[in-house]
Amino acid sequence: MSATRVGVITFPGTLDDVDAARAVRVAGAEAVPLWHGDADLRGVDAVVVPGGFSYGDYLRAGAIASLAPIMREVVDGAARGLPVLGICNGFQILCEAGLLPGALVANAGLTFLCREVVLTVGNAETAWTCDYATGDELLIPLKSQEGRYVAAPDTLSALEDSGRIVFRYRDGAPNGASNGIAGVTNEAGNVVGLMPHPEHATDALTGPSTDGLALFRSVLAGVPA
Amino acid sequence: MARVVVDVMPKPEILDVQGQAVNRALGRIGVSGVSDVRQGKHFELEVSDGVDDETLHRLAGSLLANPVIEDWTVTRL
Amino acid sequence: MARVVVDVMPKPEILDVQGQAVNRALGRIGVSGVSDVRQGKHFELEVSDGVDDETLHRLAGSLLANPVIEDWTVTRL
Amino acid sequence: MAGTPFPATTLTAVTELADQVTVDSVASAQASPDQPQPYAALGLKDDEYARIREILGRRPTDAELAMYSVMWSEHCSYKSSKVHLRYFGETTTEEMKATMLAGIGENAGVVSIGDGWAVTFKVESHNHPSYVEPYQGAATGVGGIVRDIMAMGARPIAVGDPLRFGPIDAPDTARVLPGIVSGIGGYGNCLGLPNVGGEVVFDASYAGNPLVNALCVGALRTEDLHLAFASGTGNKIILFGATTGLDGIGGVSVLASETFGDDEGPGRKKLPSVQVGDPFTEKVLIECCLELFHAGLVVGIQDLGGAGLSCATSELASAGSGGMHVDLDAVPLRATGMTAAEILSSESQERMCAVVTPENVDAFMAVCRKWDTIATVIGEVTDGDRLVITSRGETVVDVPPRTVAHEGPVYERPVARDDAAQDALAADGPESLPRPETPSELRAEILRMAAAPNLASRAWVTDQYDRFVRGNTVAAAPTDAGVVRIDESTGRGIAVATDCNARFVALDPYVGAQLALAEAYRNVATSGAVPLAVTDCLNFGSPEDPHVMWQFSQAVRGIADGCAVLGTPVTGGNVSFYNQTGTTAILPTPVVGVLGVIDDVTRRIPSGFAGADGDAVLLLGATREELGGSEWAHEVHGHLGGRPPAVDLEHERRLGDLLAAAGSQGALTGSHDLSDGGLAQALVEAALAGGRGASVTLGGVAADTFTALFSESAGRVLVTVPADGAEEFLARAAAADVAVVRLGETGGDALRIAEVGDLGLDELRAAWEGTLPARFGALSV
Ligand SMILES: Nc1ncnc2c1ncn2[C@@H]1O[C@H](COP(=O)(O)OP(=O)(O)O)[C@@H](O)[C@H]1O
Ligand SMILES: [Mg+2]
Repeated sequence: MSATRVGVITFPGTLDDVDAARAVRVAGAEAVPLWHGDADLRGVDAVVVPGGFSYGDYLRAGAIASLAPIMREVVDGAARGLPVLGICNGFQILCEAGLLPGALVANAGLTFLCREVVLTVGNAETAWTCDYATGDELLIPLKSQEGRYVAAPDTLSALEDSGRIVFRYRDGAPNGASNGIAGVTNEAGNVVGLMPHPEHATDALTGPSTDGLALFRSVLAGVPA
Repeated sequence: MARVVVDVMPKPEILDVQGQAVNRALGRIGVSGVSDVRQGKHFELEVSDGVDDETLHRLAGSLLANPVIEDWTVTRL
Repeated sequence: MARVVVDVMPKPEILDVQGQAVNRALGRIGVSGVSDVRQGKHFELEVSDGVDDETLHRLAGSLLANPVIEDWTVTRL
Repeated sequence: MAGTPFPATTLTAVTELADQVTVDSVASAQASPDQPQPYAALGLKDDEYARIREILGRRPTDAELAMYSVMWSEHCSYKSSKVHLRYFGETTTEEMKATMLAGIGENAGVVSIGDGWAVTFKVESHNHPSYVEPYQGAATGVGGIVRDIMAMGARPIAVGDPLRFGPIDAPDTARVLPGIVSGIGGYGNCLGLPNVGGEVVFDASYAGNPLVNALCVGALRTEDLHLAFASGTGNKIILFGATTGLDGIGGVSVLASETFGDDEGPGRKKLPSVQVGDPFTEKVLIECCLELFHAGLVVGIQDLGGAGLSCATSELASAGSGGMHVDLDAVPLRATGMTAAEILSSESQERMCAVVTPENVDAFMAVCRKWDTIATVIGEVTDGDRLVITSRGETVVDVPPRTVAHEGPVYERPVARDDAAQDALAADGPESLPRPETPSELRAEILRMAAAPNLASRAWVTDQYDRFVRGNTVAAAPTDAGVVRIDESTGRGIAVATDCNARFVALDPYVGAQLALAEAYRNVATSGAVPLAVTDCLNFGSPEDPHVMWQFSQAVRGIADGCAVLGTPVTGGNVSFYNQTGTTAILPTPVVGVLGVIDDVTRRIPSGFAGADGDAVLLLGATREELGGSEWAHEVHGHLGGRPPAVDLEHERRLGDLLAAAGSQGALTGSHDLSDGGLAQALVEAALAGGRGASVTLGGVAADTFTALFSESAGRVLVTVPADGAEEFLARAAAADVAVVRLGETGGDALRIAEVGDLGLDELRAAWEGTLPARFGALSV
């Protein structure tokens, strides 16, 4: 039986691709590098859009990356049910690409903020959270400049009503995110985006905990090996 | 060749934290009489004459602004 | 009450990294005929009538723009 | 279309640019030997200008004048410091050189750390630009040091930032500090480099002259080491990265306005000398360079930093065996009408220059295309020994490159101790300062010190820096040293720390510089690593002041002599002079960085009371009554005088050996070194870091409780060991000839000091964490 293949996209300016790939491997899958300029998903079973500053985050975080050739494939794949995880800049890219509702704007404190935060799992049914239970708490790093989740009021209530808020900051959103939202999912539950970094919480030596690992394990369950 | 300006502003319902920071700083530099500051982006484009308004609007709405959170205006000079 | 607009742009000799990034992205959305994009900031202010031009200039030069690397224009609407 | 009519032009402040270009060629220089030249405005002295004429046998062209003036500047030529810096080389023994693959004179020093790995590191100043434009100045400071590290063939793996500011409540500090911090974060975060440590120090002497020193560490396989030289006739010179613009050419714009002969005219006299950074381009450049190195496509490489192409071309040519021809018409520009002098002097950021064999040019270009990096062949290595530069078909530079890059002026500046001032400072000791005596006074003093600007939590700063990126950061602020894993398969890694208590240096520059070295060394040892090499950033006032030169020469000697005792070579560094407000110099600030190696980062010693409740708390090293230059004297009494603490580097070495050996065996559960604020502050920080209190008695530490708490004797470290290992460790310390006192044990939610009373962790945390946010605003909502 061959391992599940999880693609990790690199854009110019992507930073956390090495960590995302490491997390994928630690979870027991094969990490497949994907290049922004290739319109080719190389047959992967799932995709991680990692963090960083794609294209310097110039114009708007994630805006330019969302137009890359690989993203057209990701959008098509997501429509077919391909599990897609966006972390930090990846979350911003998925919002800009229209795969997830809302947008991420400048932190309320207006500075870059690097902190360990506690998240609560609000939906353990998505492709990326089925290894958690609702109400689980994760200690993981948040590090972003434009991490404040915002959406139109009716979008927010729709998200609340349909249980699509996957992660919330337990102790209040340090960046001022609406409704304390740290991560959301699409209607089908295969696309998830979150601002904090589960890939930096997979080894207690270099991160605050190993609480992030279950995201990468979750996706193994949903994918036929 | 024509010069086109696109101004992009946060939608009223999105909290404009940058504008608010400027508002708070007004007192510090001793300026009074300014009751509100909102901050957005200003783009100056050089476009060839064949580019029509529709193209400019598409450019503004799909690249320069994010319609989920921003409004924009396009002005030919 | 008057409305004032302040537009802030990187000085011509200062690298406009944002504008350049936008320039390069234009092809991605299939827009041609745009030869240059420069990006700056756009501020909309509500000011009471007593605020004179000099105050606006001081406000722009000390808070809204960084005179070392940016130029600005102040426009009363 | 909706929208407001664009400027009905009211008030404008737009810079106009000139578009005339004149070419001052070698031929025209020969034809007009007597044309007056603005060499003085470019910072050249009469005799320096005369020497240039003598070297060339004619007057220099504008472009040559621009090159010589910038390359012979203090910043590039080290003309005032050279004679002193030689001492570093003279005192480096063969034994110290054993692990050194590249040393002083290269872009950055390189040391071998075993298993085929090497590490390169360097600290550099960007003080003046950061005062003018804090964000961009600091950002480009990070960018510059990172390119130095890349130029050695290494992958940059971490950054750090020793910073100095005026008083925390000075109005300008509120302008400068937030801008500098966000500039460092903005650039480093975007590059994906974890920030693993630094310093934030407030002192009135930096009010008009903050210090922004930036440190970068890089890792490489020893076979990937690249040095900057251009050899091999016919090899191509490729400029790659960002385009070249008018940024940072402030000084040279004198030439344009002189040539146009019109001060009020459209010349470029008023151009700001600031550079604007584009970290995204630099991030891409890093990946591009690494791919080029690994593909073996690079013969020589040089970053473009201060002095831009002037520096890169002359240094590459000077270090190589042949000559070089460069055609400026090939340089991709982002401004119109740039003169040859301007192109050569531009300090546009994010550029590198490579020497590539002709058959590899296509492959080189393909890698650059992959990374969307602009790359252009601008010249080639030639026979002979001249650097020839052409522009618009004319030869504008024709010089022996060594005379530009390596044979600049050397000054023997007068060196004189200002005896009156220095003796008065020494005579004004801290002995008569009123001291807290009662338990409640002592308790209040501990809290006050915990909240002092120089001792309070730096989280307001470090929370703006990414420390997780790349997943190899094992320890970052707040820890004594940053610890970074280099090899995932073996766990091999490095530790790095920078330090300098400039008050000690002011009291005695020789001893003070050694104390800085000792502290950085100890911080590295406290993390469990073995200190290996040293870099420094020597920030001083004007070299034209004999007393400053005395401070400088003493500091250099102190560091060099200290390194000889510790066995750690100085592998590189940076000198920054003219740090002064008016005629008042900053405190002499030789920041010392120490790098150590740790075979297995899982064996690092965690910071603070990180073990379990009930661990024994031990103080290593002796405590004497040493309060001269202490943080207590400064914070409570605004006092600076007396003698700095004694320094004993043999003891530091024994202490370091003890920590490394015990650490590698897992005998220690936590550690923290003692420095500013003494034992009191170390206890507070250790407790807060571990989220665990302790019960201690200070009886065995010093003659009185106050001295035990606030003295800043060097050579001390707080460690914790499991209770059942305490006796063994005490014996081990004794055998290592390191004094040790058992203070008590960890546990509880308060720091219980028998002679003082209880300090709850909550109360301590509020004091320690409150100071910076109260002044600079909360980072989060
Ligand atoms: N400007 C800065 N950037 C990054 N880290 C910093 C900065 N200033 C202080 N730190 C970190 O905060 C911690 C405490 O600093 P400091 O008290 O100077 O340490 P020490 O006395 O052990 O050298 C250290 O981890 C240090 O590296
Ligand atoms: Mg320390």
